[in-house]
Amino acid sequence: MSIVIEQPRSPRSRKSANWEKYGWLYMRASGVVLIFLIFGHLFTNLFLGEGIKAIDFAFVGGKWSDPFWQVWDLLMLWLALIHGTNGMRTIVNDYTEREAVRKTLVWSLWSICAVLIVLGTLVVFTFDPCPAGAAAELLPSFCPAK
Amino acid sequence: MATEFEELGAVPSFTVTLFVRRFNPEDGQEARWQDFDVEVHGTDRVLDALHKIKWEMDGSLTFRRSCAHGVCGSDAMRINGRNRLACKTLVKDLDITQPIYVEPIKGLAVEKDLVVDMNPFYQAYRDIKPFLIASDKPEKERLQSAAQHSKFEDTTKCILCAACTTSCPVFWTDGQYFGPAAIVNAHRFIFDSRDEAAEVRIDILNDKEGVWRCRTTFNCTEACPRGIEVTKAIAEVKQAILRGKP
Amino acid sequence: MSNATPKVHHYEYDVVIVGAGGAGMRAAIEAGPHAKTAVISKLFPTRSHTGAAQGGMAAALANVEEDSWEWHTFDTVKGGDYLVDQDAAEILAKESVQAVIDLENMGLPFNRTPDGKIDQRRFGGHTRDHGKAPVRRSCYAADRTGHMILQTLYQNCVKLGIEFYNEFYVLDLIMTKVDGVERPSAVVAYELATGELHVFQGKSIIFATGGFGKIFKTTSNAHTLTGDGVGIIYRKGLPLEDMEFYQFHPTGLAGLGILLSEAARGEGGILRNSSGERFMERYAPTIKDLAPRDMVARAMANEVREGRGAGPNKDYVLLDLTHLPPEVIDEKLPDITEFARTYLGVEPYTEPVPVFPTAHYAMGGIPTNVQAEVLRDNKTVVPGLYAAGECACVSVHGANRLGTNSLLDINVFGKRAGIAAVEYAKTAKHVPVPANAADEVVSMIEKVRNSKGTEKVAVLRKELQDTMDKNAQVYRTEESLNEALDKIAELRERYENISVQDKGQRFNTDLLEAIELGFLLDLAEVLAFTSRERRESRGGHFREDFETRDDKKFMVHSMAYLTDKKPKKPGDNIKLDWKPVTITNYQPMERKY
Amino acid sequence: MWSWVLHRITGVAIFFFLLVHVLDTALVRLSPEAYNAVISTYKIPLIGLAELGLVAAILFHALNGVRVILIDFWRKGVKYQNVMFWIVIAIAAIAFLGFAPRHLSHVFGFEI
Ligand SMILES: Cc1cc2nc3c(=O)[nH]c(=O)nc-3n(C[C@H](O)[C@H](O)[C@H](O)COP(=O)(O)OP(=O)(O)OC[C@H]3O[C@@H](n4cnc5c(N)ncnc54)[C@H](O)[C@@H]3O)c2cc1C
Ligand code: HEM
Ligand code: SF4
Ligand code: F3S
Ligand code: FES
Repeated sequence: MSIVIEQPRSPRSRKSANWEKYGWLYMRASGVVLIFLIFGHLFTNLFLGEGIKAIDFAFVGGKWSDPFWQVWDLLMLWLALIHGTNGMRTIVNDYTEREAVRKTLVWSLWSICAVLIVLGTLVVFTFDPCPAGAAAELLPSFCPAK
Repeated sequence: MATEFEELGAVPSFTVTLFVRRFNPEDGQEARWQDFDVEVHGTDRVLDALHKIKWEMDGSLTFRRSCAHGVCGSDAMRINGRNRLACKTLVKDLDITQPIYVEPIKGLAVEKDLVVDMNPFYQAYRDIKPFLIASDKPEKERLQSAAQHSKFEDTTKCILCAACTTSCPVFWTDGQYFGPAAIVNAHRFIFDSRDEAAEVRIDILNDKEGVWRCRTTFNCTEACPRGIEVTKAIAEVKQAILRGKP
Repeated sequence: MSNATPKVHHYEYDVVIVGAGGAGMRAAIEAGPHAKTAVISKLFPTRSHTGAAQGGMAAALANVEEDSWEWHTFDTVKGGDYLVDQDAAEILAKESVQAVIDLENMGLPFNRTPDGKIDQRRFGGHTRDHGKAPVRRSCYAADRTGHMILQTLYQNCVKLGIEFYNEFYVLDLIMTKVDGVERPSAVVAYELATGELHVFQGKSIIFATGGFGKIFKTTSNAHTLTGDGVGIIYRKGLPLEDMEFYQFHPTGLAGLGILLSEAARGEGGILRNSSGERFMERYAPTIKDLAPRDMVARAMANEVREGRGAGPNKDYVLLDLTHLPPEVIDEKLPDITEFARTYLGVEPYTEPVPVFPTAHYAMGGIPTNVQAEVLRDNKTVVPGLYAAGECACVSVHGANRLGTNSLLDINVFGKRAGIAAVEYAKTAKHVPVPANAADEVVSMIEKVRNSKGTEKVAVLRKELQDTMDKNAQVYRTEESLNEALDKIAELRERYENISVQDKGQRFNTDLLEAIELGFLLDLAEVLAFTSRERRESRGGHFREDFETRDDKKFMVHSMAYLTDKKPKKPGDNIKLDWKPVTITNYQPMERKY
Repeated sequence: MWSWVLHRITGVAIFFFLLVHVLDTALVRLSPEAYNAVISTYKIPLIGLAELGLVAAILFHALNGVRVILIDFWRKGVKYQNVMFWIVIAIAAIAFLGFAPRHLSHVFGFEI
């Protein structure tokens, strides 16, 4: 066997090249925004008032009747899911050896991400804090059923 | 005064146990640890201890080495779990009450004992076009200010020992990542004011296996026996890619 | 397994270069674009020992002060104690400027002057106007000039797509008789990874295998500098020139040999013995610690010899920097501080550093003319065979090399060798290679591998190095050299009876160390022999029994040939001849600084 | 390296929590009963403790994320990376200590 130095050549794979840069940037940009969103979220839900104990349908309904919190949670949903999924994709890329496995896992990740984003978005937008026929004591205080 | 000068260098000898990771492709056995008790002098380095083993106990112990003082980059190995040059690591500076573990650098195929296949590593280096690309044909030297020179001087110190790349947890995962050493050498040219092909190298490193795989774990910086600020160089290359120029 | 004949591969190239250090790669850069070129190296190119050079590379660029190539020539001739071939020295000095510019244009990051040109600094022996004052002639890249040269040359080889065969050990040169003349036809290399053999046929063959410091115990040279190339040439019956001239650098780290640059004393470092005495005051009352390399080295050795050495074994002296402000040490001597701290655990701010002369550089080697063509006797060249770098003797260094002239040598004569090799390959035909070309190497290897002998390589090598340090170092006498020759003869006999533990094919460094030892023994023997026959003192060669230079008898180069004669007395197997020195402008004078 | 290992582990943990969290929250669309039923099963000490872990993970991940961003974009970030790591740990610990008692008081129903 002879070890022959090959002519300098272009890198191993040129596919999806610039994607990585934008992914990298997105992780940072979304990270910064998420700090405010997540800590704001945690603060109001877990720290203020009764904390975790207070969380129930009424609590959520109360929050989402306010467009401010709707936008907040929606933004958080999108940013965090894409951030998390992209992070998971990196990890999958690192640790999978077989190309088929890698492809499957990455594809599943993005599918789950998409489903959850659609689901979450629908929930936030089509959410009715005072569903008809629900037991009144479960509803937020401003509902007419009360 | 006399006694003071006579005492100098009077470092006692002592005995240590070395556990060396052995592998011989020809004997059909799996890789295994083998221990040796070695008497070393106070100023002996791990390389000296390995030589003692090779020369006095087991001639088949195989490792690379040449210069013996940290300039040729032959003998990067994992000593007590850290990548170092055997010729720059004094035995007495390790915890000698415990056995010393010596094994090949990680992430490259082991050929025999402490010798690994360096070709993928060299290939990544060659892939980033590690040479000056300039179109002008000056008759004398090209001019360069001290300030321009200082931008890349740190990364000219690289001896291609692979201590950095083989300490990088991202490289360990699949060996496809270009690795810090290649990026360091790209940095050396990207930031050289005489070079005209920064964009080409930037483009190469903007690859899926390029700089973006670096997770700033700093293992490379800690491992570099030349004290190169590897992670900093990588960060500068990332910024250059974002800007599209050095 | 061990009896199977190794696989043999054949290749055909125009130019075959043995060695990928500075000289080999500089030649490759000239040859590669114009001829089918292979570079064969026992080390990956950037592991070569050129990378260890710190100080700089001389060239009369006159970037910082007035300078000229004539002055540089004069310094080189005088530094070499007039044994320099002056036509060669002129070429070295004249082509130095272009050599540096070449490197800069290839990308070497030299340190710069405020106006952006290549900066230059002072170095021992380099003066303005024939010795009037020190001159700033050394071009440098911090304290890693050699490293940058080696890296830059390799980078350009990558750029040019030069073919390398790395970790291939060349062990034999094949000479074929054509029209009554022995011509080189191929080299035979052993591949470390597989144990297979490779025959490289070439029209031109360049040897650039570096030095052989490992014949000594204390040396600044790498473990791999075992003089294989020089040994191969010598075994072919070709002469070796000026082998008695070996440079010992005064300040090697004691016991290790790792070099501490001359700058240490330049900045005011003082050498002391066990009682703390500044002993150089006795040897050189006026310039003291800044006397020339050979003088200082001898003084240090004498202190130790007379029992005034420091340390538990009284075998070194001390380099005292403690009176210097730490800032000066940090700024001017960073490498020294790092080496002392790392390797001896000595803190130079507060403790003196143990030092002892270290075997550093071979002035002698394979004789060549200024086209880098190898000589078969005092005049005739071997067509198609070239040598450059430390393994060659042009002779530009004479009896003592000036600091920074070797990095220059490898670039100037490496380039010349490359150009000459291509020119030759353009017109010449391949010399036929005999079918059994690899046989010699096969038997050499199999003999060692299959030997059931009782001698150990490491033991023999150590005994060799000990005797060389004791008998052929800075002080030599008829008696000590005879002792060395006797010992080497004994070791040669025992070498016939060595065996190795590793019998395998893959990465068998055990086997190769045994073979390298064979070359070391040969070279040590020539060195001791020619040292004995040169009954004078000149440059790096100091005979206590002949303390002065003898221009009447010894203003000549030694030329040593290995013969087939069965020696009755040690050294009998070597035929010695003398070759006149080429003098152009500078008549020999006493060497005074 | 350990900062990265932790960052990665916490990232994964948060990701999986987020998956579950989106799903359970989506139950509000189904009916208040369903949502409350699921949420109330969360109100046991074990989950309470897990939530504590989650908050710790988010704290570390977020703060270390800031550290990573500073290393990437701030000139001196590389130099101070190690110091910043300990600052991250310190801030995370303080914030956690501020949060934990209050949360535990909610979970176990005691007053502080
Ligand atoms: C510590 C130190 C400091 C120095 N500082 C300076 C300085 O400041 N200025 C200066 O001018 N000079 C200096 N020198 C001297 C100078 O560095 C060397 O003389 C010069 O670099 C030699 O270069 P080379 O190309 O001839 O050999 P090397 O660089 O030693 O290369 C030899 C090559 O030959 C190959 N080789 C050897 N044997 C075989 C074989 N059997 N088969 C295949 N390949 C083989 C090796 O792999 C290697 O590639 C210094 C030397 C030392 C040791
Ligand atoms: C609170 C604010 C957050 C910040 C500031 C933040 C910041 C970051 C940053 C900068 C990275 C990139 C690390 C690198 O490239 O080395 C990252 C990676 C990651 N983040 Fe976040 N993040 C936050 C929230 C989240 C959330 C909510 C999730 C889960 C859904 C998450 C999951 C991940 C994952 C899985 C990774 C990949 C880790 C890796 O590759 O090692 N992060 N985060
Ligand atoms: S950057 Fe440092 S650790 Fe990495 S190869 Fe170069 S010298 Fe070795
Ligand atoms: S170890 Fe690896 S992850 Fe980046 S900082 Fe160094 S290259
Ligand atoms: S042997 Fe050269 S770096 Fe260790």
